[in-house]
Amino acid sequence: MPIYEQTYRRYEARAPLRTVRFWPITREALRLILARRAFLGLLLVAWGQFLFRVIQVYVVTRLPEAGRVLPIDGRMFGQFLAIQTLFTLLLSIFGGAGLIANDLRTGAILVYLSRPLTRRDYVLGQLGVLLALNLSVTLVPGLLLYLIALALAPDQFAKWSLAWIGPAVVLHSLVTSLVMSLIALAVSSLSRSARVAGLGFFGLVFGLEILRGVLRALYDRPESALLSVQADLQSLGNALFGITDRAFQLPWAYPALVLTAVSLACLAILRARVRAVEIVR
Amino acid sequence: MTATMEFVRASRWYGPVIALNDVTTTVGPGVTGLLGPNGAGKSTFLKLAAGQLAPSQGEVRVLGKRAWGSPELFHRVGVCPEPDAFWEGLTGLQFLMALLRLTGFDDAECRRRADHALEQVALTEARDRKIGGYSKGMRQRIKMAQSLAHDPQVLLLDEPLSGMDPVNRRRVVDLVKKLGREGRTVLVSSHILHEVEAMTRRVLLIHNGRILAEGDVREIRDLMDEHPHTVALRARDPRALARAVVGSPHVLSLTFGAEGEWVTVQTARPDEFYSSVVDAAVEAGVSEMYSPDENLESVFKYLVAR
Amino acid sequence: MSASPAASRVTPDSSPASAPSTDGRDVTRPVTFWRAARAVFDLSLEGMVWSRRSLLMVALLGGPALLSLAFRILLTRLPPRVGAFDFYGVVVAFYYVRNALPLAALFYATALIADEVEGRTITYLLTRPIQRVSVLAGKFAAYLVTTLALALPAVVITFFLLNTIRGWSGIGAIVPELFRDMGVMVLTLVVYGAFFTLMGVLLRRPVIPGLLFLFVWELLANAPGYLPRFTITAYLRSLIHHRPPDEGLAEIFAQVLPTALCLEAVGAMIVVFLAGAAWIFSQREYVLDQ
Amino acid sequence: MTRSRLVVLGSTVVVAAGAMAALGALYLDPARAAVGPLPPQALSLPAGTRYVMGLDVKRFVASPLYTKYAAARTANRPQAFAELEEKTGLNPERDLDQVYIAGTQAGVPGRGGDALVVVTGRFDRAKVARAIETERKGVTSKNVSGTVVYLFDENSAGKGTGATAFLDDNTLVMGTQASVEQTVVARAKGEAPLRDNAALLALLEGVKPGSTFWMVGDKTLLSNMPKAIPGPGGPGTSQSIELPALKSLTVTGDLEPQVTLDITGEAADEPAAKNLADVVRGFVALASLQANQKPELKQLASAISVTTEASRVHVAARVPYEVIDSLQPKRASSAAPPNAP
Repeated sequence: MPIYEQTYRRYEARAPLRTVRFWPITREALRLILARRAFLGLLLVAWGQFLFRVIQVYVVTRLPEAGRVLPIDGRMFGQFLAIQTLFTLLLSIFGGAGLIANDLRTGAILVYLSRPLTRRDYVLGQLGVLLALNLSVTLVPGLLLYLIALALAPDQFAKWSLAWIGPAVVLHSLVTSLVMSLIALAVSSLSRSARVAGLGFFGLVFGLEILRGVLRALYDRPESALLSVQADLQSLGNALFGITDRAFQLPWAYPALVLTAVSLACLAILRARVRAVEIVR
Repeated sequence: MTATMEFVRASRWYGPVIALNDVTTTVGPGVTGLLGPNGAGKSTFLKLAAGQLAPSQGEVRVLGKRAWGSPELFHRVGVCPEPDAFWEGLTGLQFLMALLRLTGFDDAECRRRADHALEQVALTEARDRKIGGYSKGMRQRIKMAQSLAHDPQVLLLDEPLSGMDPVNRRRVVDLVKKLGREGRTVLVSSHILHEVEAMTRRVLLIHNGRILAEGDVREIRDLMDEHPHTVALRARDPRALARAVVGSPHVLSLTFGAEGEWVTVQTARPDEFYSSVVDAAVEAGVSEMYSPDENLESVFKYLVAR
Repeated sequence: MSASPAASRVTPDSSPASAPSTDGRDVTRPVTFWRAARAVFDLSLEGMVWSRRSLLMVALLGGPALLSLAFRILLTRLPPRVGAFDFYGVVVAFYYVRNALPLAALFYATALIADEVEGRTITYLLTRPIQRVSVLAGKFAAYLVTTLALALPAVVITFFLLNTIRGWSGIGAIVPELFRDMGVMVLTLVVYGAFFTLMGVLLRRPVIPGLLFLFVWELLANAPGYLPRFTITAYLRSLIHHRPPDEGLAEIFAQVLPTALCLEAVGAMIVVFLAGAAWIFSQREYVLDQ
Repeated sequence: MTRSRLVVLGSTVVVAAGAMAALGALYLDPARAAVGPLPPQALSLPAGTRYVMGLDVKRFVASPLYTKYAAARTANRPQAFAELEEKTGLNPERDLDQVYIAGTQAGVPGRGGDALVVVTGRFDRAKVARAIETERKGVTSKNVSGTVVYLFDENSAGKGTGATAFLDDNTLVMGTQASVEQTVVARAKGEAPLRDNAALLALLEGVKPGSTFWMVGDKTLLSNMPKAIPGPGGPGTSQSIELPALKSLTVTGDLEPQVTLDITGEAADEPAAKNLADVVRGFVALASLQANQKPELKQLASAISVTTEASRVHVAARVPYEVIDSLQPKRASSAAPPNAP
């Protein structure tokens, strides 16, 4: 949120400098975002599926034959996180589109970089905001669901054979949140308007998804799934949670490679774009 | 003086905050300074005059027409807004030409007026450079240029000198005074008193949404007799000067300056004091004499402090 | 600090000494609608077509042309599952009319006024002797020219790349389809442009509501009964003749509305949305936060 | 001229050039003189024509369907064509372009139906004429408006059971004597009686260009189709579903890269169209219900989509060759479909 919209509080640079210097940026931005009612509404909707899944686990524990219709096993968590990915998309637009764009437009980035902060601290601070938002709709509900499942259906879940679910939820949530946050932040640094950044980010992620749909209709080759970030994340999720789906047959190494490349590209963009002065030719 | 602008019991509030509180005043031809600290209501006053805001109560008329909802007024009104905001991709000339076209001129006339306006603000050499690359002073002057390029009869300038270097500041002050002399109505808003003082003596003092005082600064100053005037004198022998004036009944108090050359006297009746001090001044070798609080600063501080 | 009270000579009580010459302009009325709209159009086109944000739109709207080039080149090595003409149908109906053009409209049209307000350059436009409706008209025209300049060439190139694979004979018969598709694309950009212009003027943050409208509300177009008539895409989809047969969910309840009804509905929507946007814009005060 | 205007100008030039090229293709295209897929010569067909079918031989021969199934099935295909070529100099796979069948009454010619076949391609007229005269007994010829018409089994009243004639070097017409002669006369006078049949022309315009096979017809095409079909209980049960009368039918199809079929039926009105659409959807659902015995049926069913547009019912089928392979009775399929474009 640009500096001029914040109420002014003196920044007391206490000595010696703490190692984690970016935290004030993240905390302030989160405080401002959480103050917006529309955001809380979006968060509530994002947690809707969590409630549905809790009810699903409860129903299946009471009526085992319902398990045939809505099976509650490792794959449920995979499907849960796949749907939550759509909410990370909306949250990244809502919370993240203007993070860097507004600072570039209003020149507030000068204020940050005239503090004892490096550009890395600034990027980490802004990334922290998006990570917090995205993890709040993937990792937190995911782990909570796992714990509730353990509590409600210990016989079903408290087994070594299903012990992998916890780590899988953590890993998949982290990857999804990190990738979505990095892309949103990189696009935000490419523009000076939050709206353009938001739509640019959506256009990029959704545009690639449409392209994948067209290519699959055209050539029906599994490689077309690599093109879309959402599809890569879904492929990883399927591999992690053992979901078999005709649309995503590639070994998980390929999507992982693509996502790593995308993340590195975003970091490169951030390194190039986050600077105090913009040269106008 | 026919009023170019009339505020009749005009008020404006934003939710619970009252920005302008029941203001009735008129502004006529010549340069008028609109003064007040930040948040006093200057911008609201200007925006009401520029038809950008509708009054919540009362009426605002410019050139005889309601300011809000009368776009035709802008044939004869020029506005220099405060924000430092431009279409950064345009050059200075393109910026002026585009806005002149919006005022209804054809291209040849636009070009002539744009060149003339650039000349007035001394930006002719930089006309083909992008505004994104202009300095702060140049941006302020191109903004000034767009407000007077269509030869308006009324000019509303919001903080025209902010961020300008002394050379450009001098140039704009002279330009405003010239516009005032040409009979145009120029309303200059600023929270920097000496800026306005350099352009005009006629001011409108605004504070907390109300008009504290309006008219010539000296007239306002003289209305406040009970407030002692200060007179500063610089003499070769300040002690001799002090001995000569301390007996005068008009002197309330007397202090010596740090470097020893200056003597500052507090007096209730400045005019009588001036005449009585002439002889003593010659003997003590007075080289300089002025009244520091005759200017706006002190008038303003005094009115605002009340 | 020496204060030289340079009193400014206040002209005596008379009308302004030299009322500036009005050089032929009628100063009692705003500039005519068309002239003002044209001036706003010229000004807006500058920043809209040649800008960094247009690069994204060039990729989004120009994409299918590259895809059809690849389709044609890889034809032998990578046999497609869909015929060339069917693929052209997918590009027009699914890619453009259902997804890319509405997204382009959301991208540009919500920004028509919001850009000026956010960049605080709106004051320059609102302190000109022009009616606010001509500001909106000029900007809407600039939006249309920009998006059409990016989309139409791409669909023409896609059409020829795909449909001349077996040579130029027989292409004459499907030429009317090309002109019909271009007409539907223009209508798509106008009606969605009008809708998002209204949203851009109505809401401070139109992006998320716009996306929810496009990708949640518009799914009603595949619902049975009268529901599709509450969407925009149902009308536009029905105007395209050679729709691809299998549209996923639409396959079961696919409803094709009669052409006359579609044209009337789209026309009415354009008028209502633009009139609403113009009315709101002319009533709104822009208090730029200092 | 700023860069923005250059971009807009560039786009306008591209679109204008595209439009010019399209309009050029539209008006200069030889097929343009025709109506939809019908060549100009076929316009000499009688005005009373009620249905027309067409087959693009070139595309049909090049299609995977032909090369895989038709070729594999008729073991003696090459030998039969060699014989024909040796006698008439005509190799169907190489020389024929289009085959059209038109008539006033569907069904087998002679038994209530009549048909007129128009074949376009490259013929060695002399060799074909000699083959007609020498191969069949009872072939006589007569001159009608300067064109030689060959009659088969001409009886005493001068009526033959069939006739054939060359309308021009590339067009051969066969059928009942009356319709052949009527076509030859119209052709000689340069008339186009088919243009008077507005209903049929409208249907022809609706045929998707470049289709491998197509068929248009009004009620007569469907006259001997069953009026009602057995209810879901099976043919034995009394209950049957009344088929709404169809005003016209248009079928177009392609054979590559998959079997594509588009059938559009014009019902009397919108409710009738919806009713028919539901009947067809019922059949498709029926097929997919029996899918557990035959999974290929499920794929076939999912490849069919039914939509309605006002009073028209549109059935579209996209059947990949894998599905057709799996529907074949289990035996080693001899040749994999080549990857022909």
